[in-house]
Amino acid sequence: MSILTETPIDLVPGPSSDRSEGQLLEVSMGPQHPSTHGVFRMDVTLDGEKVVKLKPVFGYLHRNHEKIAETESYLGCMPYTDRLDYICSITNNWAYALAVEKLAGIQVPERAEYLRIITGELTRLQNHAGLVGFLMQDMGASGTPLMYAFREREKVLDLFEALTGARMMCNYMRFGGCRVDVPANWLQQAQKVIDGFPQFLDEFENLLTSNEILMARTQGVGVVTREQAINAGISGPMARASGVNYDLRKVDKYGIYDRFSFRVPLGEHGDVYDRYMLRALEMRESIEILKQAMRDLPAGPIMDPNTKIRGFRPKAGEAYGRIEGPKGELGFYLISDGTASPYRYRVRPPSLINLTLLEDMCLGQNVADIVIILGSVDIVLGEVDR
Amino acid sequence: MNWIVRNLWLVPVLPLLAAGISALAKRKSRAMAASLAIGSMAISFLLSVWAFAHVLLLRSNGQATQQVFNFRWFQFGNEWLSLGWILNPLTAVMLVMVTFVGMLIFIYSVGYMEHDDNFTRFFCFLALFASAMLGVVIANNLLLLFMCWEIVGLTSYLLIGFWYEKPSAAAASKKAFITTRIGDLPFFLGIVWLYAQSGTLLFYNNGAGCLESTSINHLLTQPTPLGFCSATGIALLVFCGAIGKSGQFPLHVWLPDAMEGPTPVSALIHAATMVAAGVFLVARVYPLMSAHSGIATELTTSTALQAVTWIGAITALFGAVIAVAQFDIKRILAYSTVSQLGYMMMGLGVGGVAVGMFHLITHAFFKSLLFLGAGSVIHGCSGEQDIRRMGGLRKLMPFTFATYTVGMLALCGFPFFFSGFWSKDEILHAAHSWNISQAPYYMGAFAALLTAFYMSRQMFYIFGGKSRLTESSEGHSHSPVSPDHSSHHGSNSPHESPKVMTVPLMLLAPVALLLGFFGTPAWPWFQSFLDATQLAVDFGALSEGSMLPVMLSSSVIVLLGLGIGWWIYGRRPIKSAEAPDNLGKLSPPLFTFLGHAFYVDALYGATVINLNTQLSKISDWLDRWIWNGAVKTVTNIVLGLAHLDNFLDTHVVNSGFDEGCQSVSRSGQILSLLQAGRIQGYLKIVAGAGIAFTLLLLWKAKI
Amino acid sequence: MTPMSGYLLLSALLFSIGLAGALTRRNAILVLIGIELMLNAANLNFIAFWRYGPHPEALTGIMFAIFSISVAAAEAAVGLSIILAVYRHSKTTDLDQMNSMKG
Amino acid sequence: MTITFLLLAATTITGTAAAMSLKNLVHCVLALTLGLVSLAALYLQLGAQFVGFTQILVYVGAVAILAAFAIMMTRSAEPAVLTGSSSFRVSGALIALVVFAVLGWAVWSGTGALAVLGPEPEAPVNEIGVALMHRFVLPLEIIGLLLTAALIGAGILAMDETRRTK
Amino acid sequence: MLGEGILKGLTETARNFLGSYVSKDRLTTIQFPEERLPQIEATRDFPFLVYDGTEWEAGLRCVSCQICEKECPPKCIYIEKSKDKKPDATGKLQFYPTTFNIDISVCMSCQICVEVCPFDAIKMNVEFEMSSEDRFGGLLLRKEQLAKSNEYYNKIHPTEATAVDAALAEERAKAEAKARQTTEAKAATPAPMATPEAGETK
Amino acid sequence: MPEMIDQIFVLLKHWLLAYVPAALQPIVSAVLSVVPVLVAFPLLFAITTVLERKGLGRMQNRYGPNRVGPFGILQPMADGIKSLTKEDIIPRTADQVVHFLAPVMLVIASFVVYSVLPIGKNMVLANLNAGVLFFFAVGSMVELSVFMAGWSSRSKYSLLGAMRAIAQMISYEMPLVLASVVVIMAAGSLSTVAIVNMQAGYTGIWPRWYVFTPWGLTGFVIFMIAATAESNRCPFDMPEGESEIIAGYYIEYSGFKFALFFLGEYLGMFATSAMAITLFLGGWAAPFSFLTWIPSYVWFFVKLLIIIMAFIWVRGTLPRLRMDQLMNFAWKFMLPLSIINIVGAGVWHLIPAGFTRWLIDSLLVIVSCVLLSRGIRRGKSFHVRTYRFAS
Repeated sequence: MSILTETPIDLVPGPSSDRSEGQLLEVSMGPQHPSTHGVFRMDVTLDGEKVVKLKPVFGYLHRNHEKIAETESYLGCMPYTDRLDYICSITNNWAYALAVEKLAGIQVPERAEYLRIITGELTRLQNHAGLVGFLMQDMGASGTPLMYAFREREKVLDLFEALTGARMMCNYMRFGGCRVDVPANWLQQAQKVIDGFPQFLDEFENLLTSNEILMARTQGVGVVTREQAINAGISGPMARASGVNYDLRKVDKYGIYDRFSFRVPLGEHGDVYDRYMLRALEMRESIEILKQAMRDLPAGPIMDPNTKIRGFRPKAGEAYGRIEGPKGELGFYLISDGTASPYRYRVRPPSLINLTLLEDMCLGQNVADIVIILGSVDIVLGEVDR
Repeated sequence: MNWIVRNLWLVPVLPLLAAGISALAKRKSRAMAASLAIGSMAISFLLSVWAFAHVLLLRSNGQATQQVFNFRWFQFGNEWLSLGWILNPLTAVMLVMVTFVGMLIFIYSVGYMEHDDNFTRFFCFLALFASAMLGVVIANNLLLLFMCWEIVGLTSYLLIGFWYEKPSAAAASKKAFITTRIGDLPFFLGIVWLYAQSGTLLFYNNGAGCLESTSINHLLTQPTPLGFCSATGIALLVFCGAIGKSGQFPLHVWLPDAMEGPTPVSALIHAATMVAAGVFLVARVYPLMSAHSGIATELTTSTALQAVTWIGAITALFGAVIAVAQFDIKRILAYSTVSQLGYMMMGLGVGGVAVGMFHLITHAFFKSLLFLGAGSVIHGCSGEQDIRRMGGLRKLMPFTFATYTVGMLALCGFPFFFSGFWSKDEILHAAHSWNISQAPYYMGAFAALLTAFYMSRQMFYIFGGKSRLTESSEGHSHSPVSPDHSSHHGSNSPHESPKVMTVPLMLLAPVALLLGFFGTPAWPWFQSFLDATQLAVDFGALSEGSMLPVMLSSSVIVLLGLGIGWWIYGRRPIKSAEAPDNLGKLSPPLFTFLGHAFYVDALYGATVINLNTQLSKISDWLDRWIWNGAVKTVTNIVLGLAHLDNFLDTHVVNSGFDEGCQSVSRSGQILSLLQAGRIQGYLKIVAGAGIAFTLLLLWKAKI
Repeated sequence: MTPMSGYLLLSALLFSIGLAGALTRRNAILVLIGIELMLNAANLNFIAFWRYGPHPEALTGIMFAIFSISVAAAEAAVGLSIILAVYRHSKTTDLDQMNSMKG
Repeated sequence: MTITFLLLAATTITGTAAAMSLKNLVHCVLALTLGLVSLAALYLQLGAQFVGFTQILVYVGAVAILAAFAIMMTRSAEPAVLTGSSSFRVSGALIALVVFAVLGWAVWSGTGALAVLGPEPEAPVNEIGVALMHRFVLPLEIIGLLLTAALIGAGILAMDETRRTK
Repeated sequence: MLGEGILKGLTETARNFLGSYVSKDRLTTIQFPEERLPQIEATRDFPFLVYDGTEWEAGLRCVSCQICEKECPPKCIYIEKSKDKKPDATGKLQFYPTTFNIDISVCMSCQICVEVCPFDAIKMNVEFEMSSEDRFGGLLLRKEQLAKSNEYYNKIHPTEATAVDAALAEERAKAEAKARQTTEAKAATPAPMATPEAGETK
Repeated sequence: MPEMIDQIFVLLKHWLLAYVPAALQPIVSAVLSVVPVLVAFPLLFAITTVLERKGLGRMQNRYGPNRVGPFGILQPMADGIKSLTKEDIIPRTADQVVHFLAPVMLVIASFVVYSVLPIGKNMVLANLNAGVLFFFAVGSMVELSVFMAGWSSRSKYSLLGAMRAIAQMISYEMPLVLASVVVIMAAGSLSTVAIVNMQAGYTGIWPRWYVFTPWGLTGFVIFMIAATAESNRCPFDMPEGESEIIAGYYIEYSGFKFALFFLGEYLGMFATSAMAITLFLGGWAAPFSFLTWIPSYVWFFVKLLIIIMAFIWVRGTLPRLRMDQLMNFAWKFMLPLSIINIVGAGVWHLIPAGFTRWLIDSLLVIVSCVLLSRGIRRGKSFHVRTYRFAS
């Protein structure tokens, strides 16, 4: 039972409860279930098809990430961050790099900042597109929206591969800059992808946004109120869908985000439809940012020349670096004791924290709603379990 | 057959549809309910006008004006139950009247009920009522008529008790319902009897209907053990229904109480339409009513019609007398209605269909005008109904005053220019020339005098003098729910009602004024229309026979009544609400006696209801003492025997029978399994019985 | 050709089976099913009598069977919902335990 | 006795007997379906096509499914609640036997008069419809009323009580 | 009107259905064994060892400094340093790895080994068809499997390799010049073992 | 000549029968009629699976199966071999017999239904007097087999799926039947052959199909929506809703039994589509009078394939409804609409031919459609939203 639900349903069928315990059905959704987005389990208690209790169970994908980091070098942690949220490795790199840069007081060259924003926003695009596709898949749309989303995502991944050498595990950021500069023609390719994206979004929204079935399925389902969202520490598009005006790109203005003009869409109802629409709208805003960044990209070095790759030993201290990841506030907290490995390394994963309200969102809904609610939270189990 | 004849059913069905839809609608959809009801009534009205025009056309072509449309409904046994509708002048006139008055009242209700929460429900009921009433009007089958009749009764019940949270309204609705049911029981018996005798309930069916000569003649030859022919018996039984519905003398008690309902309801149901249904019923079955036994000539009046006349005359006088001493604006009108209904009945009895119906039609218009005016007054006075607390409204509510005056003069029968004069005069004239007795005429005349008197009294109370409303607002406590009350107006001062209420008044007033000219003796269009006789303009008829004296005398009576009213009430303005009534000062006991309506209710309470109570008490006493005593005696005897037995058992045949007793108790236990509360046990018994039954059958078959 | 007694005997047997089930089973649903069987036995009789009767063109037997089937459907629906309602109260469909009128 | 009749009678009896005697309630319902379908086939054999199909539609499509639903919802098919016979086992069976004996005797001794089979009667669907709308219109309406009442009643009964009282 | 959005969606799918026959942009599928994507230069999957010349054993640039072994985040590199020294491609005496194993079932292709290698000895391959029936041995790449020629490196990553070659040549030239200087100066001190740091060669 | 080609199968059968001794003729005739149906429709099933996968693929900008045989047309064969050779897993706690019987019964019921469907002129297995009733009666057996499958697997998911499936099928059977009532009213017969014959004939070149009347069109649309639900196709595929309850009632089936379920589902879909064709689209009749030279059975299968395409198209586009919405839709929209449609059909037959009845009937349908659609929206009031942006 979640703390945040005000009036808990009496789940213990005692003599006073007139609820017939014979009707309740306990179903274990997951860890092997097509729509748990990985190895995630929900112990669901159903009354007919209505959820009266939901217990999320995770940890199936636990990899000791934070502990391993304490034995790795600072650089060695970087590829591991790729594997947190394996859909958007670049933003993970960025957050980690930001934390280390804060810890060691490193300046990032201008061009590298621009590159970071370009790759980061591309990541956001492909993450959101994929998410909406998956959400529709959970809704039973036979894969069509997912395939469209993947078609576009593929173009972005091609860009990533051309830039970083890998499609998903990019391992692109370095403390004080980026690992490589853009190859020839890359910028033109990227421009093409960015210019083509709005058209895809139009198609996508044509297919989905006004669809009555989608609206019937999602509107009023899995509502998170503004207060709940704030109390539970929800961040990212999910919080904004509930009307919380909290976008780190605006709040922290990390990197050089203050140079770009973009808007932060806000939802009102905090239901699944809002979360879906928020992502669609954020994609359009990301395209705006990308256009500006591509236009303004300066020449220059991409690495702070003073940063050492090998034998990197920041002075003792602590730092918390955070960015607005596609899924929400992604933060890394580091304590250095002056050695080559972090003394303490801690991730604030948006997937996990956004997931804490799962039961509150699902209570009283249908089995079918659980799936789309879970889908709309946008989790990646690699980040939830770490 | 014309389209309108074939589709006359649309007239009642449209309001029924409206009622059905608004019954399903949400409480919020006020506009929809109102527009549905009014729209359906408007269409019905147009159709009615069409039907009327059709009848007129037929008449002008010299064709038969009576057209029926019958169809088979369903079969039981070898019989087909047929239903149908009829279009004849009577129907056409009633249709136009009901739909027109109904429509106006619907419109009026929009304003009157504006602030009521159950607006939608109200319109649903109103439309249902209109539908049922129209069904009564067009029915060509006594059963269909009866069904609609009962729906009319039901809606009346629902509407009187519309503010059911008010105990008096709930009680009044129950009273109305039960009282009319008392009348309906004999009515139904009459229907059954009629069906048993004639084998059909269709009124007209190409010679095979129950109101057509073959059937009537057949009925006339059927004697009853009581001596009169069955036609008379049936007619009297049917008349009982009319007594109940039209508030005739012994069963009139519900009608004044029915004023607890919203004023439009009072206007629609308890003045214009529903109460007229009884009169209409008598008019409809007039052939049956007026059936003569065998050799009697045209001039003799049948027993049934005599009963109608006497009841009508008594009611007319009775109602008028009571109305003199009432203080509630609506009660005065209610008793006036009772009185006028008596007139109508009397007219039917003495003069025939046309006479009674003419007064019915004129009365419908001016009485609904009066009621709506009263409603407007009540609305304007923020729910006040006591005429002692009104006064001086002439200035404040000019439209209402003007229209009310028209209605009042029409009701009084002010000579020559008001419809009531002509229709009442018709009745008085017919009564005057009645060959059985002159008493009804004198009773009617006296009632006319009283009518003029109490109406003028009411006028002076309400519109004359100065406003006495404010002084009473603290001292006098109303019923907590304040029914006809629109508290939204803030100020307590009387004011003119909104357009939606005054416009119907202004529409009704000219009709109430002019309608009488359709039935003057000089140009008896209405009468000839209903009776299907030739129409001729003959001013000579005015001076013919006793016509002129009667007319003059009734004019004098009316003027006299108005004069007395002015003398007693109008001369000096009434000073305060608490001051005793001017008339009451003359003879307070008599006035109180009249004020309590001859204590009829109390009489009923003391006789019928008391008798019932006493009978119950007697039954209770019998039950408690005689039967129970007997049972107890037997029990005691048995107990004594049991003690004796016990004694013998324990002491005399002690151990010898113990074993036997135990076996008996064991078998008792086994037997008790029969009642173990288990379905299968019972099923088993059924199965056993089935076996036995089959065996019995087989055994019988073998033999 | 099958004589009518064949159908009647079958119907009697069906009826007895239904009766036996209704009498001996403890589960309320099965008792209801037994009663349905008895109704069906009657239906078979109607059809057989219609077929073998002197006036098959009158369709009376068929009509009766149709009405009986509709009544059976209504009975099943109401019966089963009663069982459900009782089950919600007493948590059992066992007739042996369903012996109290109290909720 | 034709072979078809014997076969169908045998399946009917087997199905219904199984329905009344099996332990598992779901099996009972399935066996019942078998019995009722063969009964419908018997109707077809008797020339009552419409009734036969109606039998399948109503009993298989509705009653059996309803019963199955009831079994599911009352959890009567779980191993723990599988019920046997009631305490009336012997007496009930005996009574049923006696009923059969008596009925059988009655049939045996009394159907001589109707044993002759007339020509195959025509029972086309339209005639059934016409008859329903004319001769049998009153029963039809009553049945309609009954079904409506049953529908509403069943709905109210099956409704959740907490919701009903609200 | 209900159904409007559904009709809109149906039109969209119909457009895509027809479009997949017409537009290359829509039907992006590559039918793999027959068709292949053009090679992207930056692609990386698993490391290999670069050797110069033709003789792989002799030409390996790896000097067994074990930096990559230490820096490898998942620790998939296993190196045994030789006891003796052998001349490398330039003829200089160097240590060499007697064993150089990479367990590519553990390797996560992060290319940190490449970044930290001071000798440009380890580079990322593009070979991805590596399925094997041997679960353990098949994915444990040994020195001989890892060793790829510099020409191969030039083939798969031409831009990068050219830069590396240029840097190496320059360095070598510098080293030779220095050696020449030292010999000329006859300082007669043996050349120091460690070559200058060549980490960020790009 | 076209006559001959049209009747070629019928003639062939008679020709063959002539060589058979008279005593055996009924049996041989039955076999000769049944076997083609038993061959043709599974074949159609095979074609449909590959068609569906390719069509869906193209809609999703993929190729679809194209490896087995030219253009992948042998894919169903490969699938068949795969499912035949796969291990047939029966859960340990399952009710073995019922578990086995469920798919068998499903397939049998689906096949039996075809006996009343006229595939071509004079090509119907059994011209039953109450053919439409037979269709629905046997169709209701499907529900039972679904229940058997769901219950016997002893899995919570399959039980949930079975409950959903049965509730859905029962709910949608009513609009399905009521939608066909209008046709029965018009044709005055329950016999499928008679219904097709009633629609034969042309006005000018246009056919007199029932679908070209307001009530017929409404009935057809209702019938098709209900048929989609009956055959558990998207967007009404809750019972198998793979993202929610994985595969519903056949989650515990594998191998050949699973294939049987698949076959049964598709056969049911063909059957209801064929019924829709029979009832509304003139059965085997050609769409234009000048196309009658094409054999009737060809037309039948062409129409069937077109309907199947529509099914695929819808499946490729729409997400799935939720159970309660599905039920709402059935009871609050489809059922009232189909009843109103029956009234509309009655009105149509009462009013003499002409423009008036078209107008009245269309208005009736459209108005009730709009009102009912508002009705199911009410309370929820879903709409496309607009969003604000943070300043």
